[in-house]
Amino acid sequence: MSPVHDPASDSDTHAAAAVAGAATAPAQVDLEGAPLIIGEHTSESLNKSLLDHVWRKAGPGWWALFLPSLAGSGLLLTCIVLLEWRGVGVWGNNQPVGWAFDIINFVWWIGIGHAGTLISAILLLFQQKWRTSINRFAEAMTLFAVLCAALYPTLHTGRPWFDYWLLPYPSTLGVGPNFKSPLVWDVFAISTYLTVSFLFWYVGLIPDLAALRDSSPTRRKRIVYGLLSLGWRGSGRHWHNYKIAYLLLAGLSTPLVVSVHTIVSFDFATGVIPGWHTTVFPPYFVAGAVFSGFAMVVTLAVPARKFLGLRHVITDRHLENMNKVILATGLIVAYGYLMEHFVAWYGGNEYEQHLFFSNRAAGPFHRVYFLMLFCNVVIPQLFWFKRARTSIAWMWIASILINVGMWCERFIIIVTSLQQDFLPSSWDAYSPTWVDWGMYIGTLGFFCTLFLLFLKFLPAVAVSEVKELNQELKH
Amino acid sequence: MPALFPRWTNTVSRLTAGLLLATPALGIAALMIYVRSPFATGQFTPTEQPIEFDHRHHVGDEGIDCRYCHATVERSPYAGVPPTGTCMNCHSQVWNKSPLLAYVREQYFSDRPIPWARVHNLPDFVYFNHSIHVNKGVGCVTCHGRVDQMPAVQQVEPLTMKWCLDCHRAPEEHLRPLEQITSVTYVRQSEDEGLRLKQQYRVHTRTSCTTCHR
Amino acid sequence: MSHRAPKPRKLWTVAEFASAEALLAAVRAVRERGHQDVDTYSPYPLHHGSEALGLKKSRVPMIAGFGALAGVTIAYGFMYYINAVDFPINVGNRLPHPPPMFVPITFELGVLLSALSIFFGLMFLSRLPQPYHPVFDHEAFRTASTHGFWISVAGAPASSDTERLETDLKALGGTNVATMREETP
Amino acid sequence: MSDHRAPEDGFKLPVLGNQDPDPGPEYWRSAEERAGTPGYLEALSQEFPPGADLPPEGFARREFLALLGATAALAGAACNTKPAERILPYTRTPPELTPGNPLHYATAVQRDGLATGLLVTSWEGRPTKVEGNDEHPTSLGAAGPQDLALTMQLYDPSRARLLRRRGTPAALRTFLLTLAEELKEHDADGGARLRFLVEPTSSPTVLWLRDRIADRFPNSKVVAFASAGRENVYGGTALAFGKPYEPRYDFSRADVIVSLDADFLRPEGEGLRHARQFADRRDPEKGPLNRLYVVESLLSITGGMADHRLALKPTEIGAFALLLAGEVAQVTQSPLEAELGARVSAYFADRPEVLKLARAAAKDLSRNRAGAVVLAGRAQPPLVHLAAHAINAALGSHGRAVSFMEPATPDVKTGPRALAELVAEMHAGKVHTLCITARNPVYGAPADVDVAAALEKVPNAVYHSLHEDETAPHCAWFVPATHPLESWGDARAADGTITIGQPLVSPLFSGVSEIELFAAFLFEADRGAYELLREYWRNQAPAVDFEAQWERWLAHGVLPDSANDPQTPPFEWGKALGAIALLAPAKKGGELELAFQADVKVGDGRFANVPWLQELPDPVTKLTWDNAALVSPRTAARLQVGTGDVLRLTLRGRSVDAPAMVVPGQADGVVGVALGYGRQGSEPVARGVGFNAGLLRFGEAPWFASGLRVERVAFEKHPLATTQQHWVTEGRPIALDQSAAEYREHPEEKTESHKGPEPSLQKPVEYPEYKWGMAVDISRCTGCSACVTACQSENNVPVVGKEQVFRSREMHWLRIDRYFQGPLDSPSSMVTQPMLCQHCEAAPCEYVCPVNATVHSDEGLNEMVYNRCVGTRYCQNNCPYKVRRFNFLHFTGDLDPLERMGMNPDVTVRARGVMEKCTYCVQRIERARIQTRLDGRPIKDADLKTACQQACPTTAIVFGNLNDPESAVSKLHARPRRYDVLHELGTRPRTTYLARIRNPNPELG
Repeated sequence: MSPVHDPASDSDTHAAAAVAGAATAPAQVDLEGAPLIIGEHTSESLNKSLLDHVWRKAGPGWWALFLPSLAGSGLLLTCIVLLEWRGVGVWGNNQPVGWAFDIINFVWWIGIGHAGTLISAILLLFQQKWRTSINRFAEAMTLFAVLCAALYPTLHTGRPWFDYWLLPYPSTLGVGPNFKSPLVWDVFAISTYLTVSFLFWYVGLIPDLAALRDSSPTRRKRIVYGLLSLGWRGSGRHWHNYKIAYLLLAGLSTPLVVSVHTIVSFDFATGVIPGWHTTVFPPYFVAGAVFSGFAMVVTLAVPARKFLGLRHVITDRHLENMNKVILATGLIVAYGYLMEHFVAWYGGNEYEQHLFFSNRAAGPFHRVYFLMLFCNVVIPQLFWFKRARTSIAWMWIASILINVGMWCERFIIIVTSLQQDFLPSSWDAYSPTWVDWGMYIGTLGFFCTLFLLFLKFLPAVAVSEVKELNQELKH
Repeated sequence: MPALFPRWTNTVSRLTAGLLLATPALGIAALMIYVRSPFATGQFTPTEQPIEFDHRHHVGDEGIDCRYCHATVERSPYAGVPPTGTCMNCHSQVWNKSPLLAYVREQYFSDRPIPWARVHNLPDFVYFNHSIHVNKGVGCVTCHGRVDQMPAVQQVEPLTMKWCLDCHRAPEEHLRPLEQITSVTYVRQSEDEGLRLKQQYRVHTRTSCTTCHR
Repeated sequence: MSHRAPKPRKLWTVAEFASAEALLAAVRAVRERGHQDVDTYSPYPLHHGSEALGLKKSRVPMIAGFGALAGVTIAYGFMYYINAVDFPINVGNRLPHPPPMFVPITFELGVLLSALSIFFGLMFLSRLPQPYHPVFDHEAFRTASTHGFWISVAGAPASSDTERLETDLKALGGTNVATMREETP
Repeated sequence: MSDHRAPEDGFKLPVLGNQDPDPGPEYWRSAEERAGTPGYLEALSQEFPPGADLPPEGFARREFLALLGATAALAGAACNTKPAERILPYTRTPPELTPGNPLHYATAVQRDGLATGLLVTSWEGRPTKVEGNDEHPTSLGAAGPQDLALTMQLYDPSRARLLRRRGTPAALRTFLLTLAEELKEHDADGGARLRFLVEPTSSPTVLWLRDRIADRFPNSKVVAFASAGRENVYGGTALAFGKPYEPRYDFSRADVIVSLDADFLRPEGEGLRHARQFADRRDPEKGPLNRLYVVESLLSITGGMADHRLALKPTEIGAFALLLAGEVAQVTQSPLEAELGARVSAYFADRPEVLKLARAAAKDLSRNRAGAVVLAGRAQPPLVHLAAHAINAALGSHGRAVSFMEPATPDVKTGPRALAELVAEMHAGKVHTLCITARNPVYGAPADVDVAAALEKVPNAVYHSLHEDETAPHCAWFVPATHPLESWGDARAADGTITIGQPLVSPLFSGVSEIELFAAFLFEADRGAYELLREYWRNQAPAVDFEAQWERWLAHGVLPDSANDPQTPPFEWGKALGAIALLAPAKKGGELELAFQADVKVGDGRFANVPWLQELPDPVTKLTWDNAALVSPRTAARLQVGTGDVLRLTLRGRSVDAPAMVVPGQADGVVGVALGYGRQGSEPVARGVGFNAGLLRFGEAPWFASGLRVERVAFEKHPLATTQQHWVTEGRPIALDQSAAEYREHPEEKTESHKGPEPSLQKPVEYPEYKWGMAVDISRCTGCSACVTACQSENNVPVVGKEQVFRSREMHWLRIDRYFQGPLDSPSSMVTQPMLCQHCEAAPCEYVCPVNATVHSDEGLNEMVYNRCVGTRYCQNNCPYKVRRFNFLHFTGDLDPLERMGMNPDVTVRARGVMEKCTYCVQRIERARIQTRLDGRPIKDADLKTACQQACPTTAIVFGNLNDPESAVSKLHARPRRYDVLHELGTRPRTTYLARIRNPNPELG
């Protein structure tokens, strides 16, 4: 047997549980009440209900969302052109504050990117059956978020046309990158993360692409999906390697997720600046990433399941579980904040103390600071109550607030730390320009564009996995 | 009914996939080769000058020392392109009617410079100093090649940073006695000569960035 | 597994079954009758499917392992060469060769190459991309990826045993039974 | 590099060569005469000046092309593409010139008519860098910001290019001929209607010409005018001794100094010498410290150095002088009378601190009679100066720390009074021809002296200036002046020492020098300045070989023993006592007062068009690209205004709008304004920067006036671009200071915890050969900012403009941090700390750079490799000292070709998107290294100075090799006062500081 735990192998126990569950209420599993799949389904009906939106014409709702997103992407392009034409000066960055929106948004997007892999990989390894109907979704989100994230470090340099100097290649200069710099670590972390998430996502997609191929109404669509599915036949021999390959990718992604945001946190933790030079960063960045990632999944899943009619597979149970994760990671983040401040006070370092107690709490950006605390520490606490966990409206608002809060967190970490460091003479103000905002809104638009295209042309849930789950439940 | 795709699509699709993977790799490799090629370094392209000055004749036949024209090479960062006056030193006596030199005389008497074309062109952020190299036993030929065999002077060395570094890391390969500094034909006498001269001239080359970049 | 090197104009007999159980039963039966070149097709992996087909342990993990190993070695190799051997520069008084600082990239590249080798390993082992396959000739076979459970038995082009095979499959509960002839290469 | 003298083999001009009296046909001054039509001249005025579009001979060498191409190069374009680059050699190389090696020429520049000796670096005829001439008695090797900015002024593209008659271009010859005609008429009445309004000068040749003009036109008059001149100083000595003298203060002998509103450390003219001598007495390891009491209204850098400082309204300074005189009389036996003080002690009765300080200071003075110096500032009326002289005389420091000399310039009356008389004459139509060499009188004259209107009454006004400024349009003739760096001349230092000023480059535009202009009134203009100068000096010099002597004079930049001898004229007590008594204040002045000061950066406005100086942060306020109405925190509170609010200042019916700025340490009830801003001339840079404070200046109150009314202009804000927002150290150990007493007790008490090795995992790297390091003595540093400009000039540091400074993107590699101590509304003291790259051995910026663009050299330099930098700004974020500067935009992109000529060819011009910072002037290190290695000897202190070190008037900055136990820097590093900023971070900085030592009077505890 493969070293990795094979979900298929112990389906019996699940089947048993399913039977037990079936006795009381049909089509339920686990001790939890709420079902993972609502109603009686056959593979065929699932196939229809989950794939039909691909064949349907895009409705006004979709266009209403798509066109603004497209406009946003346009704005992004404009800002990028301006940036390359005039230089980094079009942003608000200045002498003490060398990094601002560029790196804030980078970290923010990367953080959002984390939920996808986490849901897919870790939950798969942990045999969390409830992952199946949301993982595809989350993976897509990851992919697009990481794309947006990757834009920033690439473009934030003064001379992006020389970015390739960060890569090790046989140069006629005889000088290579400095591998002691966390920025070089970033290059490898981000590119690896992007590639692996793509592979993971695509490998998962192949059987569904085959399904799309075979249920295409027209020949042209058949050909397109046929090529994309690489001629997948669902042969027993395919599945034989596929299962283990997928598991292994999951196994790889799990440490990868942790490593990526750890490395991102090193960008700051390896610095000497008060507020950056902190050992608590890696765990608390990872937690924060998952925190914001899950929030983003909720933000997207709630409307998506409505518009695509996926309520029967993305059930309240899924959402509630995600809210539980949000609560848990939220607590870790809160602990992170607490530790930072405690260490600053207990360590008795005057620079740290100034930063945390005078600058952040009472400095020029104290509003952002308290907004951050409110969104990231107060808001999630409501998820202690089942009512809050299960109320669609509430969780949607909360998830958005949390994303805002996490953005504020990065702002606070980067801007306030740089703004007032060691020598008071170099302290100065920071204010973003319209280009800063433009690029941020632009990436949001770009993200939505990609995501909407994904929803339109690809199965939003892992169909074959749901079928498998469905059949298991039916046993 | 026949399948959607005919059989040949298998081969084609696999080939395409393979190709897609290969392109970036090949592209990078090609680029690496290009930047080392004379196309990129500008080697071996004889440069046309406003007048047909022939180093073969002046250096080879007449055996004029490099320093006669490039006079400041020993005390300035720049070897110095000779003032037109230097040409006239001889050519007011010899060939003073030659049509080939008409332009030189014209410029000289109208007190206008001769716009020579630069052959060895380092990037502007590189500060190369001739005097120290020449005074520490790096011969002209080492970098400029056998100008006595060039009708029109051309760049023979790549002049890439790596090329500079190689010499700065092992100068002994290229040192010669000071009295032979401008010789185009000198061949080193013994194996250990380089090391000996390195001791004698107290050559200690540096690879710190600011040695050349300021 | 002879379908790896397709012999010219092989015959493929396919049949659809109502359920995974029925399919697996049929597979066992057909294999007992001495047919080696048997395969199943299903929208999702069948439990005990691999055992039923008698497949050997997958080689993907091994490939992944090699990929990871390669990644780790390459990563540490070039970092060590560039920073410590080729041009050791004094950077903020740090060591030219600081193992801890080389860990992140070593890890990342290990993961990257491993993941890539998994993917391409999978492609190679499953002979993908392969848009054409004889079984696709059968129109009804399209259900294989959506909800149908199919079996295929490939054999030498001798009409007599294909007919017998078809009747056997029908007897085992197979529907949409048909035999496809492979295209000429 | 190290040798500051041109080689001994002849000192011909770098470019002019031996200029023949009649400039040859290649000068377009005469070319223009050939085609004398205005249209043609207009066309000329449009095109680039020679040297911009087509380089003059011997100019377009690789460096120049390098500068032109540097942008492309840095963008990576020139890395492997071959531009069609041309090399233009000389036709005949000047003998003294080695292409590629710079030459240094000695010259001088006048300020208030007094000379400061300079050395100018020239690259193939392009002057690029100004330095002090260490043989010159005023400069002592240092130079002030305005001197250092001369090169940028020289290459100012907006300089006047054409001689104009009523606005239309005219030929020089036309002017000379017309003038000749006019002068014939003046011959009739002996020049009764001929007047000269001149810039005060000490130039012997100019004075010689002026005398000859006076002989020729006995009835003509010469009026000297300077809007911020030293009239009061001479007035004071005139009161004291019957005739004007040049007071000379020897601060190396001064033990106790009381400054009455005298900013004697200001980095210009004699201030350079004062600063050096003063600083030498602030060094506890070098002997007893002096003690400085400063009584002033606006906070000056001198006030920042004070051990005891008192902020009084400008009108009260005189009263304090009287008080002090009285106190001195009480403690010493002298002609001074004790009751003098009694008359004012009542006035100060409610301010015990004033009385206390006066008494303590008096005691202190009387304890050190020989070394007692009381001096008054140029803004104070002659009476205050008289009081100061009286006290010095009473204490007997005359002839010791204080002496007197013949004024080097006869133009001692430069104030509004003389000007007003002239203007009256002009109004009355008594002036037909007026020759103006004074700097911009229309702008500089007091508001009640309307020069502009008067000029309309003058049919034949000739204005001679560098720019077509406010005065130009009102004059019949405008004659473009040559820049000091492009014209022959001579001048005398305050002590009379003579310097021959030699040009560094032939006039870029059709300039006429002052000498040539005056010569025109003698029909000798065509002889040229060089000829006239040599004629004058040939007559002066003893018969012996003149040429050799001349060469020596030029080489050294000074005429040996040409200084006047110090004298001690008898103090006329009789008149003095009565006069001083007049200083007693009539009534209690409760109302607001307005105090003017000549700006430290742009002076009286003559430097307003120099971007370097506009962007130079004011030493005290750190304000750039503006002047402001400075108010003390308490006054601001009373007026309910904050920094940036717009105030309407009204004085005697005239009003000006000015942005308020709250400045600690300023006297309450005083609004301080800097002159020299709000220019309306044709200078594009100066135009519209700040407001014209001169509009509130009146003839009889040129420096301060009471009765000011201030109201706030509602809803109006004016953003002020300051380079330092936060003015206190938050109690952090950054700029350490300590009293002399404490220091004597435990020298290392303050500093011991801020030096020495810090535990580290990394083994420190060894630096066997050279180990460069710097020591900055903040006990000497006055914050004068000369180093900032020097650095800017040496390292091609770009100017970014007000908006970018406001966004905090200024590019100065070297900034001067200024911290106040004590409560902000009445700070106890001010500390200035030059902050530049610390070249940390364990630099936090280095290990975070992903591309190895900032790394360590084998000599411990923190190298910044521009061409490798991709611009992640990570290094800047991680620099604890925040001394790295990023090119956020293409700051060097839109440089005029003319401005490019001022660039230092040894330093890369940085393009957009790269980081830069202090390099310890590595280009100088490398030059020195190569030179010394050619000579086969090690680099010593004498071979190498950084630009900031060279400029520093107080020698507060010392650079050198830490491996050499003999080097000055390693000795300083061993001093007990030495400490590292942010030592606890373990960065091991190579730039270390010496704590400031204060010497407070124990009686004032």
